Amino acid sequence: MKTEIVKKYLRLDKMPTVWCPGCGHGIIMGSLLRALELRGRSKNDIALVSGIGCSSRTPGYVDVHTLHTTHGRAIAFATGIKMMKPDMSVIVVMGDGDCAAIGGNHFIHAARRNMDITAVVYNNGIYGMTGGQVSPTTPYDAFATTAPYGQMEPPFDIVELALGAGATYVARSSVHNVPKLDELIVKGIKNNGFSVIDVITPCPIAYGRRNKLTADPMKNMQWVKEVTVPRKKAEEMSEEELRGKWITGVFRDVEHVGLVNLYIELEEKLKRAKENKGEEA
Amino acid sequence: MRKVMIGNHALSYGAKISRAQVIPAYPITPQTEVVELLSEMCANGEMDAKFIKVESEHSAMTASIGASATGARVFTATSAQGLALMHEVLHWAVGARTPIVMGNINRAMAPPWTIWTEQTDSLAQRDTGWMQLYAQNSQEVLDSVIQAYKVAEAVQIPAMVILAAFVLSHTSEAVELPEQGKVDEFLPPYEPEYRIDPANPHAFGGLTGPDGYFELRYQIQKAIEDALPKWDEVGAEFGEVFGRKYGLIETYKVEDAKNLIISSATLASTARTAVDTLREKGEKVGLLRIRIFRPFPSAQIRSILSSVDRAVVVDRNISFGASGIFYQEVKAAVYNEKNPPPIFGVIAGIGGRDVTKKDIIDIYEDIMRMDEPKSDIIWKGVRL
Amino acid sequence: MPEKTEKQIVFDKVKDTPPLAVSLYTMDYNKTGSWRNVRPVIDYEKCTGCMTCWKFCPEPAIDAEKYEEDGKEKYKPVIDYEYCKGCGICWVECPVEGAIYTEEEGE
Amino acid sequence: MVEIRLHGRGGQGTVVAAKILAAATAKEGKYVQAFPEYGVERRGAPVKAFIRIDDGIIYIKSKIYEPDHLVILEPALIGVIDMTYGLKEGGWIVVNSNKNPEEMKFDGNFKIATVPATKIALKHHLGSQSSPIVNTAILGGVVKILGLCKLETLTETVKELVPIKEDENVAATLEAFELTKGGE
Repeated sequence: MKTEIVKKYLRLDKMPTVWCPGCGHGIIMGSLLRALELRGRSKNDIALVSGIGCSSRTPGYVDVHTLHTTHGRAIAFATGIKMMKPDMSVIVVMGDGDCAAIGGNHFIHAARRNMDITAVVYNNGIYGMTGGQVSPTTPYDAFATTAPYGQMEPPFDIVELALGAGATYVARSSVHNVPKLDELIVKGIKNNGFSVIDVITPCPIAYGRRNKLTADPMKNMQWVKEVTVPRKKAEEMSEEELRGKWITGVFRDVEHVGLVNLYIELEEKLKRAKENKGEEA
Repeated sequence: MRKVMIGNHALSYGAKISRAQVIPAYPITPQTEVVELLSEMCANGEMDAKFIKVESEHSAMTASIGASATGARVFTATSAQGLALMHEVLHWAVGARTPIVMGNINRAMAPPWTIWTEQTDSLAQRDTGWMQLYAQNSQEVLDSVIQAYKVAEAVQIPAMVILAAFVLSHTSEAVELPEQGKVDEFLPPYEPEYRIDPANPHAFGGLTGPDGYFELRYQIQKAIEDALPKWDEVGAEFGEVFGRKYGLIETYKVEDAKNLIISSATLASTARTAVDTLREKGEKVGLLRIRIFRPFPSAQIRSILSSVDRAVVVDRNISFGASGIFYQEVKAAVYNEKNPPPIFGVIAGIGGRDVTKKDIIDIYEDIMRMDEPKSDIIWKGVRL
Repeated sequence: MPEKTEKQIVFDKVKDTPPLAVSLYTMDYNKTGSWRNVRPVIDYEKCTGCMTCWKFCPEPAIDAEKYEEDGKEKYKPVIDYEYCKGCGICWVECPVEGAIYTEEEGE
Repeated sequence: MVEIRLHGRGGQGTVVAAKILAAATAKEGKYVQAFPEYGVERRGAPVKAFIRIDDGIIYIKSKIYEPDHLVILEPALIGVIDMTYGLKEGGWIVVNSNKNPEEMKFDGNFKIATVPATKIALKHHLGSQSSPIVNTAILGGVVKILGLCKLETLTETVKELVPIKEDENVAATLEAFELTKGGE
């Protein structure tokens, strides 16, 4: 099953990817492809939309309908697609800056409206493409080119943000726990409302090198393991122990019809009402 | 003190030496080195300034306006998509008369995605009221930031110092760092007449009906026109103090020129070497480099064009549906002259395609063979 | 920055218009008293000086006037009829029956 | 005007090499331009850098198509990608290699010089085993073969511009200057 997925879903002529050695993005893309295979839908029924940054190079490599849009606006583009193609699976891949900085407004509104699209956030806590600037999820005290003496701003918790704004499926995993990641993405795509999967992934070159992890992929992967804590275990840990950690697992999984499908239901209801009136008249 | 640096860092040092006090910025290729160096200098105390990591370019300009409205000297920098995202508040900065100086790295607009140079991103902002300066090398970039603050703060209109992506932004050249003491004399602290001041509270930007709006906008146009002689004055004064003279335009071998090459920024710089070669072949050709695009130096362009037989404008931009933008403005400047020379419009180097000395020579020889301009666009380098 | 003035300034020519939209005068001249049909009147016999009306008045068109009474500083509400819009919040919120009553405009 | 093109791999310090050489020659009063191949650099991917050195202001602002000399920081690229395109007849090719110049084969009439830059870099712990930083070493060879500036100016500039391990980098430059073959 392994190699067939690669051949079926990857645009092999676009290989190799642009991602640096040891970057976690390729792992997330692999997980996404397996999720698509498990969902079993035709490639023509899938749209993959991205913004700008290393994460957003993903659609270039995947053989479905793909859109590489402007920085932070992937969700807005995806909303347009979903509205006109309601039965397509519309998946958005974004970086942490893409999703929570320049695109933050679109993110929280998509959650509030329960827009039926799936958002996979490649969360490496840095702007990698442009060389390592601070992003909204850069850990407190971490170093970046625009925080040469340590980041003084506390980071966003993408999960809390999504929960607060009303997303109906919210989960987090990491590239260190790939089986779990596969499962979460599948459930996210299946959810009929706004799904958010926050994925902790390392950036050895821009983040690792500046934060005592060196560019060594193994040290960076080890760091991912250390900063992610499953929900059950987190419940027994003190606030102090949880500082700087990302809690993984499913945080919300409720069934609400997504906005687009609500529109469709309304349309059908009105059509039926008109027809009935037509018969009576 | 002479230091080899990339164009981006010339911008950062320009802001530092001009004692910028607030720097709200968002990273975008190819501008990142500008803000990284500034963030470093703010953090290590080399600059007595606040670096604000904002969440997008729209916030970068909005925060700049807020800071400038309190009377602080503000610097920011961006490029292409980022500059476009600022558009709404670029207008606001002019209406609020906040003399912000911004570095813009010329980069072509998407889609398709590109990081290479083209002037359409900044030229597309030509109606917002921002003054626009196109630099041809890194020394001019640094020097222009200082001059831009002096002019901007005199007329209370913001200004962009614009340089080409990679051709300047990432190219290292030797740059003379002006001496801080002399710069402090040349560029005194910013003291605006109107500012947000708790001791003297006022409401800014209020609703203004048709009875008052026209007079306010008229004053903006007046202020930008007043900047025309100011750029030459400040450029000349800069020459006296620092030994490098600047002005609205720069001419090269035009005294006896029969034909003129008109261009801007790094294209004009390369064109200068083409003029030398053409002169060796006996061609009576000169170069007019337009340094300040807004306010547009129409009068000086008219006087130079009055004595030539024909001119070719080389644009690294395009106003879709019309033509090159410098071409439009040059043609418009001479339209009402008694017998303006024929003006040819060439578009080259779009999306960062390289424009060599030989390309400029070919352009010149092509237009010399034509008896008159037959179209508004002569394409150079596109594979038809 | 020219000094603020009480009266309304009319910007006639460009030369006396500030370079940017900035408020140089007060809106005090804009007397909103003419907006009301019914006006509140305070019966100082009943008014206990609790200043509830003063707190609630949205304009604010009720001033807190200080006065001395057997050595103690006290306040009483005074309605500024030039600006009171007659919205009624003061007489509805007043805790003392009849301390604020209403009159038709023009009586 | 002298035009040089450098070939290397992302992360080897190819772009920094051009910048150091520019800064060194500028220190001796020259006018310079140093720029990378304008593209998306990635660690490990082939990278090019360029440098122009002249006595007056350099007005040309376009790429270099016919360099006078070539510097190859990554010998593994030889035969993998064509690197001699546009190189002027009789130009020097300074290669990071343990071999002797005669053993190097390039089709075209070029002068070859070799510098064991990787060996020197690893000896002085510059970069890591998997990606050694060879730029300051190879510059020692470049200055020996092409002149361009005094060795002291180069080492002085190396000391100023390298982010870390100033002394090791200077030592690498000096050692490379000695071990360069081909200038006889």
